[in-house]
Amino acid sequence: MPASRSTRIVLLVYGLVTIFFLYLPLVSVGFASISRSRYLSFPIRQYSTKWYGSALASDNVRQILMTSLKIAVIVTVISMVVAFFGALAFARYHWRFRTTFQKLILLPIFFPQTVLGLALLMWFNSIGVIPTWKTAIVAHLVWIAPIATLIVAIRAYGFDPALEEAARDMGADTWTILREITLPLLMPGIVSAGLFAFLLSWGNFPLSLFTTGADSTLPEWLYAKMVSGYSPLVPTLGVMSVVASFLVILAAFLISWVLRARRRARAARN
Amino acid sequence: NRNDQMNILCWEGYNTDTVLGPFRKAHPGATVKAESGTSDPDMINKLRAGEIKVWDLINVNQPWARDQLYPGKLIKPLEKARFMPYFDKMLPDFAKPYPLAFADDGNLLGMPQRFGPFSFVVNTDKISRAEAEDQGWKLFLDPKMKGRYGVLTYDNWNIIHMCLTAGLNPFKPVEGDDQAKFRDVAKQIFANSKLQSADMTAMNTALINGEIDAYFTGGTYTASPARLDGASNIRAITPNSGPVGGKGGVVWVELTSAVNNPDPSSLAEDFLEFVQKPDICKQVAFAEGTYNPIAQMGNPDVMAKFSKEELDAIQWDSLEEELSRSLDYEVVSSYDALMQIYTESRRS
Amino acid sequence: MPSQPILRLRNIVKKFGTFTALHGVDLDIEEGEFFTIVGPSGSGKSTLIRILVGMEETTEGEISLRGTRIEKTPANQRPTCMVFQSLALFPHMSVGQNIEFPLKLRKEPPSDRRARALELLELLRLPAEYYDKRISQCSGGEKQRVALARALAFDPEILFFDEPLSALDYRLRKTLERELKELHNRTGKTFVYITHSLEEAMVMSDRIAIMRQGRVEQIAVADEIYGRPVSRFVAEFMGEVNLFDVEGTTNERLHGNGVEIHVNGEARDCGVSLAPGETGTLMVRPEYVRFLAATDTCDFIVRGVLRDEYALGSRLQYQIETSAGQTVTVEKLREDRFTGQPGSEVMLGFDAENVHLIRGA
Amino acid sequence: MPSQPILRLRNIVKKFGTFTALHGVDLDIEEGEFFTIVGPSGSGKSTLIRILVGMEETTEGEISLRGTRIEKTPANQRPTCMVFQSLALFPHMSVGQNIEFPLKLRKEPPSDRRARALELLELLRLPAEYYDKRISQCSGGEKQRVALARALAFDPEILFFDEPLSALDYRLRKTLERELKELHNRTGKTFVYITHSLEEAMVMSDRIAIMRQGRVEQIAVADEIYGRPVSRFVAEFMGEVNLFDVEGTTNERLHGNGVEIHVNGEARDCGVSLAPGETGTLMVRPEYVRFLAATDTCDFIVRGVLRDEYALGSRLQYQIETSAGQTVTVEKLREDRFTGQPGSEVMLGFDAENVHLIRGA
Amino acid sequence: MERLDNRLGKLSALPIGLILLLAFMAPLIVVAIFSVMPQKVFSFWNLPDFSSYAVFFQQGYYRSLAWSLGMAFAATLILFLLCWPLAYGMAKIFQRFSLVITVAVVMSLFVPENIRLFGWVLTLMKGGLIEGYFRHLTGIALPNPLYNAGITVFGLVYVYLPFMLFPLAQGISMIPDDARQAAADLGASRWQILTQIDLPLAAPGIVVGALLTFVLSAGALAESKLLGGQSIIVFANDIETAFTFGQNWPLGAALSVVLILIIGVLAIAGIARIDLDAIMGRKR
Ligand SMILES: Nc1ncnc2c1ncn2[C@@H]1O[C@H](COP(=O)(O)OP(=O)(O)OP(=O)(O)O)[C@@H](O)[C@H]1O
Ligand SMILES: Nc1ncnc2c1ncn2[C@@H]1O[C@H](COP(=O)(O)OP(=O)(O)OP(=O)(O)O)[C@@H](O)[C@H]1O
Ligand SMILES: [Mg+2]
Ligand SMILES: [Mg+2]
Repeated sequence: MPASRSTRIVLLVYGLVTIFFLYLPLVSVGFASISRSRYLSFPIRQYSTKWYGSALASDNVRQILMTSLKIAVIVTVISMVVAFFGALAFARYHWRFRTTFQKLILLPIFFPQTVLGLALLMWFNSIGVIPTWKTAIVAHLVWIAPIATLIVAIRAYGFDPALEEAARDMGADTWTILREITLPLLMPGIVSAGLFAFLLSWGNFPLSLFTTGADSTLPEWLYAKMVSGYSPLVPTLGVMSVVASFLVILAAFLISWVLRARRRARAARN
Repeated sequence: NRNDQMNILCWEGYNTDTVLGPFRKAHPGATVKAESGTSDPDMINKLRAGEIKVWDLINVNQPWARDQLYPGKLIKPLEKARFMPYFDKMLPDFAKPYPLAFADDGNLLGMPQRFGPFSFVVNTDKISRAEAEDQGWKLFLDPKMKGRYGVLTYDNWNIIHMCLTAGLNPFKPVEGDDQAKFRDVAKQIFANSKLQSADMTAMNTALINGEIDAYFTGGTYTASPARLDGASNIRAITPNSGPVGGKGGVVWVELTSAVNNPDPSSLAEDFLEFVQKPDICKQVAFAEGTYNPIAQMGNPDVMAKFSKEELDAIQWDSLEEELSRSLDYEVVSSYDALMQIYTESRRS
Repeated sequence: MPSQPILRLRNIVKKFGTFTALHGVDLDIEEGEFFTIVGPSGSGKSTLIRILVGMEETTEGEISLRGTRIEKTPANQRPTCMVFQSLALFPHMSVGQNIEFPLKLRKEPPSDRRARALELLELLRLPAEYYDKRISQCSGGEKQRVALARALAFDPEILFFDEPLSALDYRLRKTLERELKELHNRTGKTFVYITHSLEEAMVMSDRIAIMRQGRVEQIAVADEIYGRPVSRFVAEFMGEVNLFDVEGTTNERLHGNGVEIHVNGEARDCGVSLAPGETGTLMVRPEYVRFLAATDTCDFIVRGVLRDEYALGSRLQYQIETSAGQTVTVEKLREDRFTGQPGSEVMLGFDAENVHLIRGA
Repeated sequence: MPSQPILRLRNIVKKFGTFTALHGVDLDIEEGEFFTIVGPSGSGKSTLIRILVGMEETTEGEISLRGTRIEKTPANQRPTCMVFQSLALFPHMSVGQNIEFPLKLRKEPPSDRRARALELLELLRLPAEYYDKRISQCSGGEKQRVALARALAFDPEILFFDEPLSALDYRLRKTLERELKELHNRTGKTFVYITHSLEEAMVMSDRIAIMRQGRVEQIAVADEIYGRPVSRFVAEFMGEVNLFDVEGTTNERLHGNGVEIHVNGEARDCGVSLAPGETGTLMVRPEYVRFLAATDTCDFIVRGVLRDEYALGSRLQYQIETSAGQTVTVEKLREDRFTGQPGSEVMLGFDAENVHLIRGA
Repeated sequence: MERLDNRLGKLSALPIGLILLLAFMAPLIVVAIFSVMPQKVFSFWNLPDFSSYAVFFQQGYYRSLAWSLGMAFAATLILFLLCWPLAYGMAKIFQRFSLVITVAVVMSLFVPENIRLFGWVLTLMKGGLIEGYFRHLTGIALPNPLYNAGITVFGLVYVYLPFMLFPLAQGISMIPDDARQAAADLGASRWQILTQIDLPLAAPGIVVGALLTFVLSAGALAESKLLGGQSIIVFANDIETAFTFGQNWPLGAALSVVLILIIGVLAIAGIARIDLDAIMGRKR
């Protein structure tokens, strides 16, 4: 039942409109970043790119970006692993405490994040852990891992246990089944969960506020700036984030493309 | 021992590259980190919840230091012998020395630096400075102002200012009928406001764009960036008269204090001295986002660092006059009761 | 055959909730045997072999592999492999990767794997280009062959097949039956096979088990099951059959309902006798029933009206309604086509040596 | 039959990427017909009927329903319905809900729906308790019947069946064939049927189309396809067959390879003749081949060695290897069992009236 | 199988279980205990009372709670309606283009939430991107859309769009094509396919998407602060105020507990009505 041409076109246009809607505020942010004045009034009459220069030159900015990146990357990796297994426990295996598990895992998501951050800080303090960016990873995980789990669980629900049975029947042990069958079949969900984990960690303010200790993340820094010391450096960093992410994604595509081409070449040789 | 590191929790100003850069250069072996807070209580909460082991210096408004940090044993007194001399070169109001930098037991709580009158802000193209100063807080109860002003929701400030608007002394207990007065004022101010926001940039933008003509709660701190940006029609106003001994304005002063860190860093006090240097003083006063007068402007070396535009931005011309019409920011005695009334009014 | 069966099942019971799919199955499967299971849809065939490969737990009962109990052994540690009725192909792998999967598990080098996969594709008459085809792009029969190839690649000691050729056309099925049979002969492995094609069962199997509602009804070689079924059910299940209710008379002969019985000589010798009053069922396959001329005589004679004629490929089937209202089926090859018109009266006959008596049915 | 076909297909081409699944199919399906499509696995049968119900777009070609073009009509607006090869049952609905689905769409009252569903369960020999069973709990054959029931519940003008009985046992299949055929007769609807069972095709169909690699090879009634195939492919596809290469001689008679030809009388009359030098294939079905005694004579005679005997239910098959190395198959009913031993020399014969000559093959 | 499932289930629940046990149990307990402490204390060493809960009931906090839940509900509903077609396109129709959409959405998320909302303020405000240029070109001033409940919901919709879009797309991609085809073949209209096949079979995605957007919107703060101009005080704002300017941790903790309980009850009751195992044919 192929979709008709008109459906396809309507949906395509709808998709483009959505993207436009997502980027419209970023256009304004872009204008703000190149405006001479910190109080925007459109149309803008005076432009300046000095904020880009100062952002690139700033030690603070570099340090903050590194901290954010470190936390986000580690949270992403751990979340993907944890969510993969968590989703199996959530949706795939029928085990004794499954329904309880399904509910418990939601609890951290219900928690107001600021409060969670504060309470976590008290907990770290009481067990003698001094908060740094590493404790922030734990804090982020508490909140992000359940979300990632839910996202992987969507896929885990839909997948046919007969495939695992078939693999087991052919002598695959549990690890091999997970690696060869379950993992590839859940991969789209895991990738999606990984993206979520990265972005939620990267953009998280309330948990980071209380758990990074003396290290600052980008959202903490930006938030403070917006509250008490706005300058066009704020939108400048916003624009630079988009550009940097574009470059990162581009690089990721190039790498995977090269790897795939190489693998294909190797396969062809055999 | 943490002498190779030092962490500052502060309002924006001490955490900029222009301040930290030179200090880091002077202490090459040390890791110096600074984080800008988003509100006084947020910073205090962090210490309360355990970050007392993290920070060495904290920079908050003086009543928070006096009434929350010090009684909570979250900061410790500074060594008077080392720091008292710096008061001598400050502006007259601070050189006395500034009484609120001291606890009731006489200990030195922290060093004052930035300060500023804080009442409200108008667009002088729409409401003249004279009219605003004469009307004072009553301006916001004028039916003509309905829908023409915004409320900058710095809640703790609003409570003070609403008391003043209601003709009450915020720093004395507010009870009985007075609470009802406060409630009426709070309700009316919220009800007639065009917008509410905790974002002063948005407030200034709305003012510049003509969306509003004034905003409730604001001062040199909020107006100066707009003024330096060329919008000299934006002006912080200190009322000519008011209910507390004829004064209607309020002035805030920040204190930078040593955190009661169980494992303190000796660099903390070095930094406190470091920011008294004229160069650095200027960088603190004119940070990236906000521009404020500083106590150290009593020193001609410091004064020399400021240009005419910069002085105009912080309304230097009328600063002394405004200070004389302002009350010192203190702790609001009936904060809890008023806060409840305030949030209720805001919610309805 | 060795004395110890490779698989011994004792009293296997399987319940799904309140529903009992297997009611205590006993079975011995011999080493190297080609063992076929047939039975109506829903009789528990798939459930039984899913239990044998370890994909389903038994509710009760014992399974031994060469004398060792294996009920608790997980599927991956049993030397068995199964072609699923639902195929269970891996959607994320190409045809080739699916087939190579068990070899990959065994860490065989890629070039060997590929060679083996191509060999199996050829064996199953799939073009070599299919190696890279996606599973979702294969037709029903193609998928079934990939599933078969994957199990063959695994090459375990005991292979289970759950209707492996059901989606294939007649010719291909014949070809693959031959290949499987040859593979069985060559390797000497044990094959357990579920099929709905009686022809397949008869041609390929050493022994056949017939299941009915979670029980095994009869286990025997093909000819016996076909010719000497233990019950009406088995008789009817194994292809077209004519059944007549009979009763023993005092002289240990038979009295039939709708069938005239003229057995010459000692009926007891040919087994066609019942104790007085005992009831039974007289069975004759349609191909043993002849159209008689009016003057012909025969051990058993049935009279009726010709109702229908069907062509079934090489054979023709005739349906005759007897005076007792029963329908009798007669089968002839095309060559021996009967020329009577539908509606005409006919006389049918068959001989004592071609009948089988099921007692007590 | 009415002059206008209910479905007319012209030059239907279907490409999947670079692969062409249908190479221009022309077909007319008449109103009320039972039309069967057979063909090897992967020949494009499923693709063809998926196109007809509107589930797949054509790459080229025209489809008309009673003269109206419908290529662009979406599936839900065509008066057709199909039983999927993959079944496509709704996993989130119970058996009953699946069957009632089309009725629910038509907003029939729940009690009517239920009654109809129970009726269909009975028709398909599923117990009434299955009404509430989950799809995932059904056996392969049970699922297939639910899919069939769902399509029957929809009751469209044209019903398409993609191997609807492939997972059922012989007896049930026979029963359901009869039910379907009766339903067809009673309702007068058009049925288009894909099957791999030649028996099914022959018994049920008005006409049969044979597909091969995306083309229709022959369309005709069952007897013609069986007895007078247009090509070697069709001949071989429709069951066991013996084929001999022949060539026309100068006297318009035949010269055979491995077969002695003694046609009496005018060969041209019975169609068994070829122009000089023309080649062809002589076809005879195994059931028309007789074992001859040494003194017998026949139109065509083949000599060889008996190699094998297989029992196929009611029939027996013999494989004879001729002197030319070809294998000839002979089929007999059990009754006519041939008593020769494997390895012995035998003489086979068949008559001119039972052969068919495929020209130019 | 059941035994194996039981063992594997426990094992795979272990990693996340450990994280939550080590780092979530404690905060949960801390907050629960604080919520029964007397007003304005900062340590546990006090006699418990329930004054904070009394304050919740006495002081009209239910109003902001109602607003929060109402707006979260509205945002969830709107998001579901907005995202369904796009998610459907991404899962079933676009092929390559869905990657473009994914990348585009993801890239926009690299900008922290506050800045994106700030961007909307710049776009919508008087003299902003839209009004500013419009007035510049036409001389006509437009009314200001900012600072009301509607724009707050708009902000929630904007910020939480990915939380609905991606789970929905995942869910929709799990719908077997042949089930949709069979339904169409049986005469189901588009609408009927949607309600009878798509919605139930995409249920895991819908449930997760709706859960995330609802829960996150109910606890959201920045939208009402930045876009809504605090014309609506949301419950998260009350909690924050209690902890900060109120310096009343027990009250904040009590409000949090109320929020957790109410969202928890709503969400879990909502989910409990949908038996995903049954829908996905997983019931044993
Ligand atoms: N989506 C697809 N992409 C590529 N090739 C396809 C696709 N679908 C089907 N084919 C190919 O088209 C051919 C015809 O497929 P179809 O399913 O019509 O076969 P069929 O005649 O029904 O076979 P079977 O009897 O095995 O079901 C097959 O060779 C198959 O591999
Ligand atoms: N998970 C289950 N829950 C409940 N009943 C089940 C389950 N699985 C199978 N059954 C029932 O058990 C019986 C046997 O099923 P099984 O699959 O073994 O049948 P089968 O003999 O293979 O049939 P077919 O020839 O149709 O494939 C069927 O009646 C089926 O409905
Ligand atoms: Mg089965
Ligand atoms: Mg097919």
